Amino acid sequence: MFKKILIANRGEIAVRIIRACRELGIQTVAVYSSVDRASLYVKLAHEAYFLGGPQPKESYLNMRKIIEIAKSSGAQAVHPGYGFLAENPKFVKLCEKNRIKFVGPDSRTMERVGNKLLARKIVEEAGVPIIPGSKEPIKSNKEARDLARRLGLPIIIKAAYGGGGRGLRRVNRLKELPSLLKVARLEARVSFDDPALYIEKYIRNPRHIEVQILADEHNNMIHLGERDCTIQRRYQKLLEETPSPVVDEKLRNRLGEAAVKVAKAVEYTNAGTVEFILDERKNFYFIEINARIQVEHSVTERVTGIDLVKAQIRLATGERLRFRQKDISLDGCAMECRINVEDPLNDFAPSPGTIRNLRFPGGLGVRVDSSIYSGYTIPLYYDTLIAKLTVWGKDREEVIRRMGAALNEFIIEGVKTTVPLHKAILCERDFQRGKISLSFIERHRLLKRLKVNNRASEKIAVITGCLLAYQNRKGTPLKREKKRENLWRRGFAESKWRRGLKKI
Amino acid sequence: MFKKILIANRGEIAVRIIRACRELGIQTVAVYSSVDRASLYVKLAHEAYFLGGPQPKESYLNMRKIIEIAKSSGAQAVHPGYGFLAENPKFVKLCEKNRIKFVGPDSRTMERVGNKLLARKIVEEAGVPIIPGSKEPIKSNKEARDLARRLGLPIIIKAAYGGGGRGLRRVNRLKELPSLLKVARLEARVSFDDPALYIEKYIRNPRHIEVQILADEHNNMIHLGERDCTIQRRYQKLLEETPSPVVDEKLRNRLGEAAVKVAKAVEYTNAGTVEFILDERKNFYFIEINARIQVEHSVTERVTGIDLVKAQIRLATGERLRFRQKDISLDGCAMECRINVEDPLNDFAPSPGTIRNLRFPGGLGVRVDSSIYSGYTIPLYYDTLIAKLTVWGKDREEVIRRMGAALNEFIIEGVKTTVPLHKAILCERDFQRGKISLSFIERHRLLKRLKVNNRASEKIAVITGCLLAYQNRKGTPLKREKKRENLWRRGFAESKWRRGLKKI
Amino acid sequence: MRFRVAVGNDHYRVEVKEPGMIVVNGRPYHVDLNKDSLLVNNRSYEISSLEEENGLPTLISVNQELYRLEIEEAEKLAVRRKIERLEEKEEGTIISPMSGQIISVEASEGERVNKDEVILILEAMKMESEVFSPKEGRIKEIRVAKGDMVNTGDVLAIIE
Amino acid sequence: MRFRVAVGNDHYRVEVKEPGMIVVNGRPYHVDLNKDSLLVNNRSYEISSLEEENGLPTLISVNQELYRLEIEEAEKLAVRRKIERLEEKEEGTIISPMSGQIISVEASEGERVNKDEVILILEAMKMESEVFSPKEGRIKEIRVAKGDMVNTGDVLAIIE
Repeated sequence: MFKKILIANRGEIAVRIIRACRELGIQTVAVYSSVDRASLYVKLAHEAYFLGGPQPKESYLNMRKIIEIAKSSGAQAVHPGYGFLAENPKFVKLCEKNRIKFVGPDSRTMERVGNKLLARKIVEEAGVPIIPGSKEPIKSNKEARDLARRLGLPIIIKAAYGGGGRGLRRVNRLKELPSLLKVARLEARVSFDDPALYIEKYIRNPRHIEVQILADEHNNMIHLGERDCTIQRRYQKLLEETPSPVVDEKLRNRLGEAAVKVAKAVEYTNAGTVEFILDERKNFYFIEINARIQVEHSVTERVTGIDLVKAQIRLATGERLRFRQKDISLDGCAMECRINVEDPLNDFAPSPGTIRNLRFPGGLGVRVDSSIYSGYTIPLYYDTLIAKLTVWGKDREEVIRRMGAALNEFIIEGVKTTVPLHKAILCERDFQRGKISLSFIERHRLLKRLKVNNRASEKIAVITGCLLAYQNRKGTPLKREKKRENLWRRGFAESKWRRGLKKI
Repeated sequence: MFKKILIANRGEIAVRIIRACRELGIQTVAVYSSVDRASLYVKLAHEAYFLGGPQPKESYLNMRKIIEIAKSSGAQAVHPGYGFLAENPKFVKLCEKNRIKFVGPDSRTMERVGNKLLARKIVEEAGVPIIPGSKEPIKSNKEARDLARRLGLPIIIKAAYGGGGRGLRRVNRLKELPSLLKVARLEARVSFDDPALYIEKYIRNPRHIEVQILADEHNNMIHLGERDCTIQRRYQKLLEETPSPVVDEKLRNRLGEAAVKVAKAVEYTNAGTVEFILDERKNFYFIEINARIQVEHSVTERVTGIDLVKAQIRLATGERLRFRQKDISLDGCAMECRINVEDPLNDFAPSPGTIRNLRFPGGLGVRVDSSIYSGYTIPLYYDTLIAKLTVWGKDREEVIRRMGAALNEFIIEGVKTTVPLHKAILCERDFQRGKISLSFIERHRLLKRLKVNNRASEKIAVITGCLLAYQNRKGTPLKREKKRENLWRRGFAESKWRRGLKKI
Repeated sequence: MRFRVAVGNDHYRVEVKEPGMIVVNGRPYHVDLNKDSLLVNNRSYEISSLEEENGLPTLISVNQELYRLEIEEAEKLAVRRKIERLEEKEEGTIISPMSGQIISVEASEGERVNKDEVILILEAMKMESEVFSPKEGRIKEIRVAKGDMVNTGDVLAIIE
Repeated sequence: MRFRVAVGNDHYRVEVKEPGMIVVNGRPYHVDLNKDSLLVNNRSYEISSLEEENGLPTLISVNQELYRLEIEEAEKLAVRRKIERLEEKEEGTIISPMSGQIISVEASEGERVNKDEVILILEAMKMESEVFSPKEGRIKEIRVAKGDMVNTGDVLAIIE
């Protein structure tokens, strides 16, 4: 087993990896940018090294510096988490060159799965269905138009090296095609350093289903069932669950076999995820391979009982898989809500700030993974995920009720979060029945329901306000501190109104 | 299903019951004493009513007041939690008289199991082994002496209505017998309002094993495996786990069958626990029935997936059991550490106070049940349990490693807790091997190892101290606030010293 | 102490008789406020005051639901109305909607702009936000430049 | 700034060169203290100061383990030792045990007192502390009066 691992990441996933290492008795090396010195993961790690400025390029994307720290600190392996360098073949190569084990697949596999067009080709050859579309990068508007005609509209434009919704455009009418190609190409260049695009047929009311796989370096490979990640906003996952309410045992086996076939075709090792689109008739199509631990791995961990991060580390040492496919059974249901510092009422605008009051939910079946604490200031520079709430239940109904109870207990003050949106999702009849698609949030106009001034407790708010005003007038010393912070919030609310959005 | 339930309890178990009710869509009525107004459970309940002064007699044992509140608030049932009125047949009768459903067995069963001598008799008749000893309350010293001679020394004196270690005495020599009988009788009278005592043979190096049962009101009864509660101090449980490292499948079935036999003999309904002593040769003897939810129910919940408090409430409505014995399977291992505000270094003296800094552990397999929050002041009047840390793992080794990691993450400042003791227990080789008995903590001199000034990080403490001193001298504005608190502590320490107490 | 409270279109007359008794629109309620816990006729609520102005709460959360209140002490009503009218006039001030970095300035001082025209682009947490002109007019002043870090509430530009 | 530190039977000589550099028993360490997080040569510790006396920490937790320290500023050591020696001689000197206010003077100059007789009463943060005579004798001098604020170590009275 490794004695020391460097974690080339930050936030909740760094905390998650530290926990796994602590259980395995492995020392951890954290790296941090100038705005992350006070982060929880820096406190929990055994060692911590300064990387550079807050911009990812200066810090968490600074490959040479990270390798240098790994070498000087004596780390034998690097765990990349997700995002940043997690799927960067150049970084994997650099690790290999410096004889530092990268916890994930090797650089050859990483290159293969990173190029989406190449991956599509390999997968198609392996006999797994892919969404009809281009086999090579689009070279001209004419080629795109011809292809669009053949596939039938609408179509989707995608970046060859894309991810996270960027470089993605839906084309409904042929005449929009040239301008949308231009925009997507620009985004692809800016975001992924490569303007290559391809085109796929658009699938109506699709669900996003992905399969977790584990593969050792001795040709053993298993799948751990599916995750349904259909609840998204702007192509970003928001809530995930396993099992999917629309996947039965038979479909699960077919999906699992397809995922293993895909992973074998690219000679995959370590933990990974094979993503599929499921159409209304339950046909599935391969989309891409995520060659890393996913945010939503926690739901699979709960129903399989397998610690995926520990498994990743063990597999990276060359250990053989400890389970065969027949040893895997799925116990009950698990669901994850991503708690992001975003304002669902304001077009999901990021809401960085200082956590003033914090209470995590607890009790049976409730897991919290988070990097925040009371008094912590969330920096502006990184993604908005601050906590993952994972809940287990015997069946989907129990999960939904328990998740609702847990969200009601959750208090985060000082920033705006997706907690109210999650509550609204859980209350939706169609969600409870499992009738969802990628456009669920828009279609159910959930954002419109997240109004301030819900009538239910309006009178209580009035009573609270007047009692506090009374106390302030009578002079209670406690209140003074609060005022300063409140100015900040006031400005925020005001600007919304100024922008012409609805007054909150 | 009930629409509203009154919770006749406080602290973490009140929070636990509220969570179950929230999932079931049941409104909750909390009751509180004058020192519990700021308690978490009061905040989480739908309604809250003032009971009386801090002394339990004025509040949580005030039956008439509780019944009155239940009636006026429209509660259809009362959940008693554990302790206080949970096993008081008078209270059960009062509920029955007022047509309020008591969540637990009926008053007849409660009376039967409350009288330990009667319970022993019934159990013996049902063919379940009991520890050899007296069948009637001890009437004279002579009778006790004769019995002691027949059983062979050492023997144990117990209170007929006892529990929690009070009224309990071990007799090693015959000549100690009269004085110990006197002391035990006094304790029994004071603690349980009844001086009746009985005598049992003393079992060497025993383990405390208990079996969780669930029974509906239609003669269906199942058991949910055992819990090993052998790690105790002064007859109070400190750490519990399931499965027991010494119980195999065969013994589990025998224990389970015996437990069900016992419960059937007393016509038990709802959730309950049958306690056994297991000797070195794995013979087991019935001790008593706990006719309530236990503190340590969380470990059984994790391995069976059954929400025991929800099951209690469902059973109280007259619902049939949702599972049969064959549906019950045990998944992995679970362990609970009781986090008490006690000072293990000072003979477990209670350490009430205000929580200044609090961080719960989190992540995979970690469950926290607690009623404390940062800024909460723990009152002097009730028991010392403030949090339960329950951890799951695939096997016992994973549980121990994960529990260790979780305890290392746990921060509670402002009070002294059992956290360091739990860490010491987990580090003990014999514990890791499952070689434990009721005298584990004394035998391994764990308390002696819990010293202040462990050498490990002494130099770091020196560095910290000097850096803070340097900052204070150079005048950092942040520090000023702290100083004020510290003066208080200093004054406190010093005045103690002046009063001739040991310097702390 | 008497208050008038508006929540959206609803209006309330409130009198706090004593810390434990409050009358709302003529109906009395027993109340018990203990930090973030409020009992109203024994119903339990978790409350929090998120924003205040001159000691009068303006944003309250009740069991994590938000309510924006306008509370006025009954005696001071007249004065306040006057101030509000004054504030309305200065609607041309563009205030930063969040903390972040200015990644682009799309207009320049002296330029005429339409309502909803993009003036600046802000970036925070990997997301870009366009900042629009609140009205038609001329840009009197732009107070920030590309690369500047700004805080919520900072004045970015003034349209006249 | 130089310190001497005792932890149980262990002694340390410490010099804080600058906030980021400390020398312990001649060995230098890079340090970075950020609230409750301390990096020492890049090793990460969670620390907390639980008790202080005159700005000198006396109880420190490192990764939840407790350490009781006695820290002294080196410059003041010589002076202190002198005082200590003086104190030893003049065991009749009554020194203030804490910062606080004199709320009562129970004896007067020239009076004869017994050992452990109350001379003064001090108050700090709502707690009263009685100050006793260390020996039998005559009160030569009382240096404070009711209402005075005193600091730890101040001479309050002298018994001869």
